Amino acid sequence: MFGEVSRHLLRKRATILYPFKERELVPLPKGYRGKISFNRDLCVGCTLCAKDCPSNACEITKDERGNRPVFHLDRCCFCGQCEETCPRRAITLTTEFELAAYDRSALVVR
Amino acid sequence: MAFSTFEVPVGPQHPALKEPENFTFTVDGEHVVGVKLRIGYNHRGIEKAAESRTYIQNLYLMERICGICSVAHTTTYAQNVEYALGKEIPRRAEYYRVIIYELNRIHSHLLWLGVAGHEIGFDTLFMYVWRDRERVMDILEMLTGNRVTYAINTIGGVRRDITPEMADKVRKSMDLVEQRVTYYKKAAAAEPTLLTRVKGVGILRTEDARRLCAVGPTTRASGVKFDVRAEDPYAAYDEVPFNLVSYDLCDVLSRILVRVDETLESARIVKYCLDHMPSGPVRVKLPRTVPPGESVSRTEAPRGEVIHYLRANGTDKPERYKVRSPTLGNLPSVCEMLTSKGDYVVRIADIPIALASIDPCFSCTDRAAHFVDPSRGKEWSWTFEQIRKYARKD
Amino acid sequence: MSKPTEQAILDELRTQFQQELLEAKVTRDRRIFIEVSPRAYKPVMDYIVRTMGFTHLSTMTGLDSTEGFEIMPHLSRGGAVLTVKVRVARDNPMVETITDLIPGATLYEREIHDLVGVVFRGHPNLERLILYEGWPEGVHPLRKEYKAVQPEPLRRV
Amino acid sequence: MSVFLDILSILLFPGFAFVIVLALIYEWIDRKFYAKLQNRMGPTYTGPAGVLQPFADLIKLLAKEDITPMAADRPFFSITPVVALALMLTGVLIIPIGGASGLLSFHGDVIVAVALMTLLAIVLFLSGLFSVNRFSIIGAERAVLQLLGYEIPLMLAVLGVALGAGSLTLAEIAGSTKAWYLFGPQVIGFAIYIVAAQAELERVPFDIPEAEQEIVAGWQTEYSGRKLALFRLTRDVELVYISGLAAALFLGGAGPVLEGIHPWMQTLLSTLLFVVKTVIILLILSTIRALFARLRIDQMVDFSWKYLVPISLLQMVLVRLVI
Repeated sequence: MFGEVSRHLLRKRATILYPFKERELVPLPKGYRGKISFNRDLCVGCTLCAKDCPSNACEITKDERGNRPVFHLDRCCFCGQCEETCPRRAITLTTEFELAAYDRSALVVR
Repeated sequence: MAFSTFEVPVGPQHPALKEPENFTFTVDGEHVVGVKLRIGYNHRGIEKAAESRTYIQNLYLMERICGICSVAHTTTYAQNVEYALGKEIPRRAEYYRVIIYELNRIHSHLLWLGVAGHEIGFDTLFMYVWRDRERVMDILEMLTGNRVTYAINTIGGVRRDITPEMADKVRKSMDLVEQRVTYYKKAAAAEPTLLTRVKGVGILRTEDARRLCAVGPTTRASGVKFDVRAEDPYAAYDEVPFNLVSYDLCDVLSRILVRVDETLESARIVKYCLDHMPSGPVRVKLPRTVPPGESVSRTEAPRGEVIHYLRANGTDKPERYKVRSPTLGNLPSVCEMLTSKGDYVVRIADIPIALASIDPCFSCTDRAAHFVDPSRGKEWSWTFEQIRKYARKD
Repeated sequence: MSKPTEQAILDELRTQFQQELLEAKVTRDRRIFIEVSPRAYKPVMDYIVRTMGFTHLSTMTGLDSTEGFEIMPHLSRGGAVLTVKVRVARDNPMVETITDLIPGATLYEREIHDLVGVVFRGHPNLERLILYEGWPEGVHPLRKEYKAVQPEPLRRV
Repeated sequence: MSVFLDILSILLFPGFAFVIVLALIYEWIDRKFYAKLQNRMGPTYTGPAGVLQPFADLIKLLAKEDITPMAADRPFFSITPVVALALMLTGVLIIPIGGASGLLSFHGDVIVAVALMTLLAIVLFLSGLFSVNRFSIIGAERAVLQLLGYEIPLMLAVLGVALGAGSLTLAEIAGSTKAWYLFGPQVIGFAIYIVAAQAELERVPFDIPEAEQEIVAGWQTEYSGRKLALFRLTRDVELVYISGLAAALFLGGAGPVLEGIHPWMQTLLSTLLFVVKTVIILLILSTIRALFARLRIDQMVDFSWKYLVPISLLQMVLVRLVI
């Protein structure tokens, strides 16, 4: 064990200074399921996304063109089921994962 | 049985296992003479919740039964619904499920190896193992979009496909994992202080393992050759050649060896699947409602056999969904291990490592049960009431 | 030992217990479902565990169907899963325990006793299991009439 | 005037203030080196490269609430941390830091040095006993059991050196050329001393009395706030004290005294030499900490009586032959 331990004296550290420096070292693959982005004009108001959402984070509201979903990120479990069920590809999950906010209204995606 | 014993609660919030469980050990000096186990702190009523959700939504409920082996429960659940529908899923999807399952087994076993090192004060091993585990977590994040809750299984196949360059990255990581794990097996297993802490500790004899229906590495470390992948092959396991790892030393060391060998075995399986993965679609559209009927589905999670039972009534919600996670099957065995009997003596210092040796995941178990001290044995001069009366005294 | 096909297992059970075997079906390979009357439950289990060698009890499912309760131990040997179903009347839910045959069953029977409310005659210590001390007596969450409290939706902003 | 100077030297330079600051810096070195061995960073954000982290911990603990459990033996519960720190700080006065001899130098101070270590272990046992808590009692019991294990080899190792140098005062042992031949039988003595020191400091593989996984924090479980701060400070000062003692016994204390240079320069030089030697010993202790898993208490006592004691006796015989 001593050999392995002493070899580490020369090796570069494995941990990164994430929040303050070295943000680019965070491995973020293309298909990462992060914050929801919703394209309002593609949506036809079929409310399938609200039916399939396991943590009912997707609420249906009315607006002039019919039903439109509203996504509450503080309830969402980022499973990506809405992205899959949406027939019009209006919902996509971006790779943004830093979702801390001071008040809950910031966590709503219209 | 002198009355000089007192009870040491290894409580719900305990540094040994960051899991919500309570063991009350009756201790005579340094020797543990009894264990009373109380779980249920994290019981979330998943089975009742499953009855009020659609089959699609249940996928994500099943995934959150266990934080470490989440793919085990979703694969078992997806298969269960596919059995009930009587539909076959594309071969490529089955191979992809095996790949993700084995990657999850590697990450779960490495996580356990690190925690086992931490339990016996070997923090360097903990740091190294968890650093190497990051390779596997990054691969899983690349393949499925998230480090832990993969959401890769769906009813009728898998939701993403693997591209050739992803496959190369996976192969490279598997070589690294194999190289590192063989090092750990050679160096760590030869480390005298580690050996003294795990050899001859937490004995579970073969007939006890059979009698108490132990599952997974715990029972395979006691010489019982029981592995769902070999006996009851599901997904693509009927075509994937792998040898069943089992040791018969019956102690914590043999559980370490079983898990380390299984990690190497899993790396080989992943590489085999990557090479022999047939092309074609990865999922097939299945109806949202399941005709009335029942079905049982089993898989081999990193901790042992997971069994699900589904009773469908023709609607899009299951009528009853029973889940039994592996740790529940191993709990009677851990109580057996932790009770000193005759010349086999258990000390307080052995509790964390014996407890950790079955790799308990109480978040899964809490969906189910707690077990009372096996004081039904004759070597006990106390009845249960005495313990309770005694416990209330101090 | 070669894996006897599901049919062979079924035939052996049929020869042993013709009239008690109310229903027997093989849904897919290595999955056998049989239903026995409460009277024949213990002898059938005894035969299955002791003579046929189904020593591994994976789990036991407790179910509240409309006309009564159903208890289903799932046993396995050599990969084949045999599920034995027994119906129990709703007014006095009572069935013999199988912990003397398989010690591993103490755990599962206690869970069913807690969640579905079936009493297992002869169980060593049939005490409260999953539910915490303060849970009211006689209320069994997995029964159909027990309505789970739905978490009320978050305060919509 | 000289009295004022003495008080000053006790309180300030080679005395308490300097040692406490040194102790906290040693804790930083230990944590940083230990992290480096484990391929991670260690403290980095407080102060340059995290140097102020031990100070920050100390100040935080001092500000935290200080709870005394109802069942605990109140007066003794709060005295033991103070006594423990006092023991260590008096011990430091004997160690030669600023010059050839420590502030206090009298015939037989080697015995006092070792006795202080044993006394500290007893005080830690009492503190575990007074905080009436299951985990503390087990921790206290283990502390004493461990004391039985490492105390004899420790004393024999120290005695071996004293025998070699032919005197019982640290100053003479440090100064005598005979004590210098580390490459003779003293190597065994040094090794035994290091292992026993690791046990005295309750560090892995001998941190059995405060095994975090089994008994939460052993005898420290009930302590919080100021009392815990005092205990942690004692632990750090003990680090300086033990490595200082090792430097004095085995590596020739505060180094060769050069005549003719200005006395201030001399103190500076010997302090520098003292720091260099103690840091080397500290790094050895940290490497040991990174290499091993924690032993069980019965294994530890077995280990010390089966290996440490016979080897230290052998070392005594060898020293006798060599002189």
